[in-house]
Amino acid sequence: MLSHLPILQVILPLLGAPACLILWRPRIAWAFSFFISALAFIISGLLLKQVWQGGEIVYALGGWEAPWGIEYRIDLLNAFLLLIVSGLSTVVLAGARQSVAREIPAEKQTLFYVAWLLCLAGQLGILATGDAFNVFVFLEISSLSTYTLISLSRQREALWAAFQYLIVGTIGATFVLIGIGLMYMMTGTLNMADLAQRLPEVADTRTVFAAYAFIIVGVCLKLALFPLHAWLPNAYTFAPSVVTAFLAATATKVAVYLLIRFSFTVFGKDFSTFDVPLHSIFIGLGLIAVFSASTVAIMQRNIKRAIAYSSVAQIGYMIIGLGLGSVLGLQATLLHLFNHALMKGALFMAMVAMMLRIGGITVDDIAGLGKRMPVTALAFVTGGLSLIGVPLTVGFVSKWYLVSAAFSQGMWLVALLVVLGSLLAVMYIWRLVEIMYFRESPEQAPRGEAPLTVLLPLLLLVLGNIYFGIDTRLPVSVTEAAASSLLVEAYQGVQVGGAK
Amino acid sequence: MSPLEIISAVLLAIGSFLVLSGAIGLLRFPDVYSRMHAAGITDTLGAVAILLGLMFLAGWTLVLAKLIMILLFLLLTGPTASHTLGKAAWKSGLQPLTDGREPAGDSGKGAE
Amino acid sequence: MELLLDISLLSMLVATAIGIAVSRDLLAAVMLSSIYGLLSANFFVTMDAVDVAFTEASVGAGISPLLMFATLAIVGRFERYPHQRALPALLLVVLTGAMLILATLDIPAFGDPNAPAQTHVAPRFINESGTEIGIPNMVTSVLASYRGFDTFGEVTVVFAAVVGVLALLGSSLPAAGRKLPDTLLQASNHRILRIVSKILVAPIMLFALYVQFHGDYGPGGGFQAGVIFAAAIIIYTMLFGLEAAMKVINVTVLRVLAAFGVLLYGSVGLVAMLNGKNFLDYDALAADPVHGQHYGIIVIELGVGITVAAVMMLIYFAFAGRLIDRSHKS
Amino acid sequence: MLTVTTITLLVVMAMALSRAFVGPTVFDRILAANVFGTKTVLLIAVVGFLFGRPEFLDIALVYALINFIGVVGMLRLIEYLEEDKQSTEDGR
Amino acid sequence: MSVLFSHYNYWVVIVLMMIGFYIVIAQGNLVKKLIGLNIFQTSVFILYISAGKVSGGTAPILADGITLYSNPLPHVLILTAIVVGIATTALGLSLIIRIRDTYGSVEEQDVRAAEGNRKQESC
Repeated sequence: MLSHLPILQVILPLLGAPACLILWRPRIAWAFSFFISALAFIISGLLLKQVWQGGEIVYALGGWEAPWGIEYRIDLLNAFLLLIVSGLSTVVLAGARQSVAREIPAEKQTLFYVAWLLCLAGQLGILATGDAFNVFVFLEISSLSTYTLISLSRQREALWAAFQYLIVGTIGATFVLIGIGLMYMMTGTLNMADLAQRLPEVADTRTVFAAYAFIIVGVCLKLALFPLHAWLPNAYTFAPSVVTAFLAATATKVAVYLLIRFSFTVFGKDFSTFDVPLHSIFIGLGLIAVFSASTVAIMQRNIKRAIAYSSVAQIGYMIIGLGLGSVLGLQATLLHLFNHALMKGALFMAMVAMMLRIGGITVDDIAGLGKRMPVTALAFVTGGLSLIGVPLTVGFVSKWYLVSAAFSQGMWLVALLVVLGSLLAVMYIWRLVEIMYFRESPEQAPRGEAPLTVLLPLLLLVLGNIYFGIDTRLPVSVTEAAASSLLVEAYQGVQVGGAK
Repeated sequence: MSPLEIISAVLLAIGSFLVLSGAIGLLRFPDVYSRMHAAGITDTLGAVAILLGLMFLAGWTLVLAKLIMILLFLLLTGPTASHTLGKAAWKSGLQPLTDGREPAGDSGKGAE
Repeated sequence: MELLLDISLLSMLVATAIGIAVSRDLLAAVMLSSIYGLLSANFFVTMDAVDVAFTEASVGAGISPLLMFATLAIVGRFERYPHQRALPALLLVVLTGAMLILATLDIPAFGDPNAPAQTHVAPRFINESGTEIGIPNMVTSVLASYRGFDTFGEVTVVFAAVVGVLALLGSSLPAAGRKLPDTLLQASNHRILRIVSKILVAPIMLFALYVQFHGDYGPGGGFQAGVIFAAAIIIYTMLFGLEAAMKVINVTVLRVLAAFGVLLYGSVGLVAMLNGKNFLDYDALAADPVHGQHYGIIVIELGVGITVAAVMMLIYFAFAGRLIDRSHKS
Repeated sequence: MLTVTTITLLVVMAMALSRAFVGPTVFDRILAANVFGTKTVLLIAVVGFLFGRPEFLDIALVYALINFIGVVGMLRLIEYLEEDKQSTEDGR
Repeated sequence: MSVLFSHYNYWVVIVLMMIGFYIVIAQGNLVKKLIGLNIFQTSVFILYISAGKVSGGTAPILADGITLYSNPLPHVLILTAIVVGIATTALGLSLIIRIRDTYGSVEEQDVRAAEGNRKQESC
């Protein structure tokens, strides 16, 4: 059975979803989907171990070898991301039951868990596959279920947010489809590894350039990279709390993964950094994203929206790391994927707890929260500190790598701006801290902590923020190996390119 | 040219002519009811002629059976659709054009 | 002749698209979009893509306009405002289009048999599928076996859609036994239409079964069969009311069937796995690989058909239920 | 003769299309769509013979079916809208 | 001139695509947006199918006496994509119905205006 791990990872939630619909009782559906998600998490842990010890795993679906069939190809990069996505899904799902019971009508709760499993399956499928068209199919599975998850919220704005996301997401997916089609016309294949081999022959055609542009723009729409981010704040603000926690922790990671996969594996580093001036575009957009989104975040009254804008800013950091194009830069991006999942998971999970007790999430609602819900408030602050990048938290680790990557390439200006951007994060986090600890609670404000089932996952995430901020061995070694394995082949390519 | 092919060619020609004349009626006639009249009748007969023409080309195969199925289906649904359409137009208060006056239905109630 | 067909179909497509863009009557726009679907299906036939034409006709000209009509009945028929931000939009569109046209300059000529798309992966499907899978329709071979996992994903997408529609409109789906005030939907004054449709329902279902099981030899397959089967029920619903349709087949059953189809597909893969082969490797299903492939394809196509038919009916029921709710309110 | 028929059908399709554009009433459009649909059925049948692979007539059958369902759907929508309008007018 | 003849097909398809794209971004009615999205996607399908055509070939269904077939792979991909398209349309339409229920309109302008009012109230 061990040889089937790559596919089990994806089909467990994929088959779990219809099974869940047949089970129908919400409580059973919750337990069932938590069980499935936890299984997927365990499998991804085993997979990472397998890949770490034995190298890349290839699994031919239907027994047809690539490029004729579809294959799953697990290397360190996607094994690492599989672990992040399934892990965060499991932790958030663990604390989801009460929040869902409160925020979603009873007759729709089962559908909620079904959509959650589909979304999880879609994301895992995107990560695991080695076939470009299969990416499109699973992208749509995860997107459709994401629209559903967002629209299940009781807030009426969620409908509009979901529709906006649907339009943008479909345009993005169609752009990706156009890109894949153009690549297919030039190479005759859909398999990523095969594409990587055959694309260099035609790399100097306008078609391949356009294919790359369409795929990047399509993925960036999904990623909400500045200036294509307009849908994200609404979607995150109005979605049910646990959905926001899940999406913020995983969806952007998957999109960044696609960006990395297409840029470095399929098109190759040579193409994406030499033929296309990608680094300067990415670094520029990333910096603008950091500054503009952080500034907007400072002014928000709804703290969920503030943290959603902060997500746009954090995506900026990841893109800067990509744009640097060095092993260290890529490693910084990968580390930040992991760390950002932890800190956003913690922040939004804290908001789940707040919503459960207070029922609102604006600045007025959380006044004096430090006294009313001390544990949740402390967790929120820890997540915030991590977001700023205070030492001994995970946020510090990835910022450190990012700054040193910029320095090592002599881009001191970029490094300086990254540090300055963190100061903006200090401003919006400090503002919330001030309100929570130094402002008086409103009269008759509800007090008391959220139930233990919500607090435990939250504390787990917070501890993760601190633990991996101190003991950095696991993420650092995995990301280092993943980044260099992605770029070392490309480096050999550089030598070939330099020789001609 | 075998006799079968000649028959089929004649039938196809008749069908083409009918279909074309129906279309001209559809374009040139003044109001919905007359257009329906032009299109409805020629449509069915033209389709029958063309499909019959194709049947002579098909010979005794599965294709012939399918052609007959299509023919039956069109014969059943074409007039039904026309009938329902006319009825719906009438019910909506659209008046047929009579003795040269402007059709009441043109951009009238039916278009709203 | 092919050139003439090609050019005239393409120019009609462009005309239709422009017609849709300028029309402010949404009913006309939807009608034109159904014509657009028919036209593109025709184009697919001239491009030899018979299976795609089949699907596009039943989706682009069939189900999707029907759903849009139902939506229009609820949200109203006319656009209220002229185009907004027309100029920037035009600029963006022209830019994207120009980029695409530039991109096409380097692709192999249309119809070129030596293009990479025709010479790299595809020849195996064309030359070997007859012996490896043993059925004449290559599209079905590739769809169900070589790229069977994509199709599994496709069924899941359909399933995801119904989960979404139920989550959004499900509350209007009456539980069994609730009395429905759907006189409006019954069309009792269309006697001829009702009789003819009633005659047609059974043959249409029969045809759906034919499409389901003939997919190995000609155009067709599970998805198309599911849509046609659902179409028969939908036409019945349109003329005899939702209540009558639900007496035939109720919502809970449909929901279970929608899930069952996906599970059926997946279980074929799991059985292959238990027999020691990879997921969805149908060779494992029988002693002789070609037989195994054949069994596998039949079962998964059945799974697709069941899910698609159930999903399409559920979606239409949800829309029709919303229509009744609304007329009841007003 | 098949060629001539094909061309005729294309011309007729174009004419029906222009009627669908012009209207003016919605019934004109439905009529045009219906005519367009039946012509598509015929075109597929004829083209199949023209290109020498007539065994794909299943598609033509589907077109005929879809066309009928489409017309019925449109009509039901119109009637629904009319009645809706009337009932709101009565309400006033 | 030869480029014209060998590529006009793709160009027309791109024009179609762009009309659809224009409808999606420029028109405010939500149903119209979805129609535009449909056109956009359908045109991409046409692009794919055009890429699979082999001149002189026929439909990829094995038959005696025929040796040249068009490429079946794009057909398979597009079958999947069509299904994805209708799934998206169905979901989008149900969202529109709900939006109409809550906002009383399906025009982007009205919905945005309603949103703006609410935001001001809450400030």
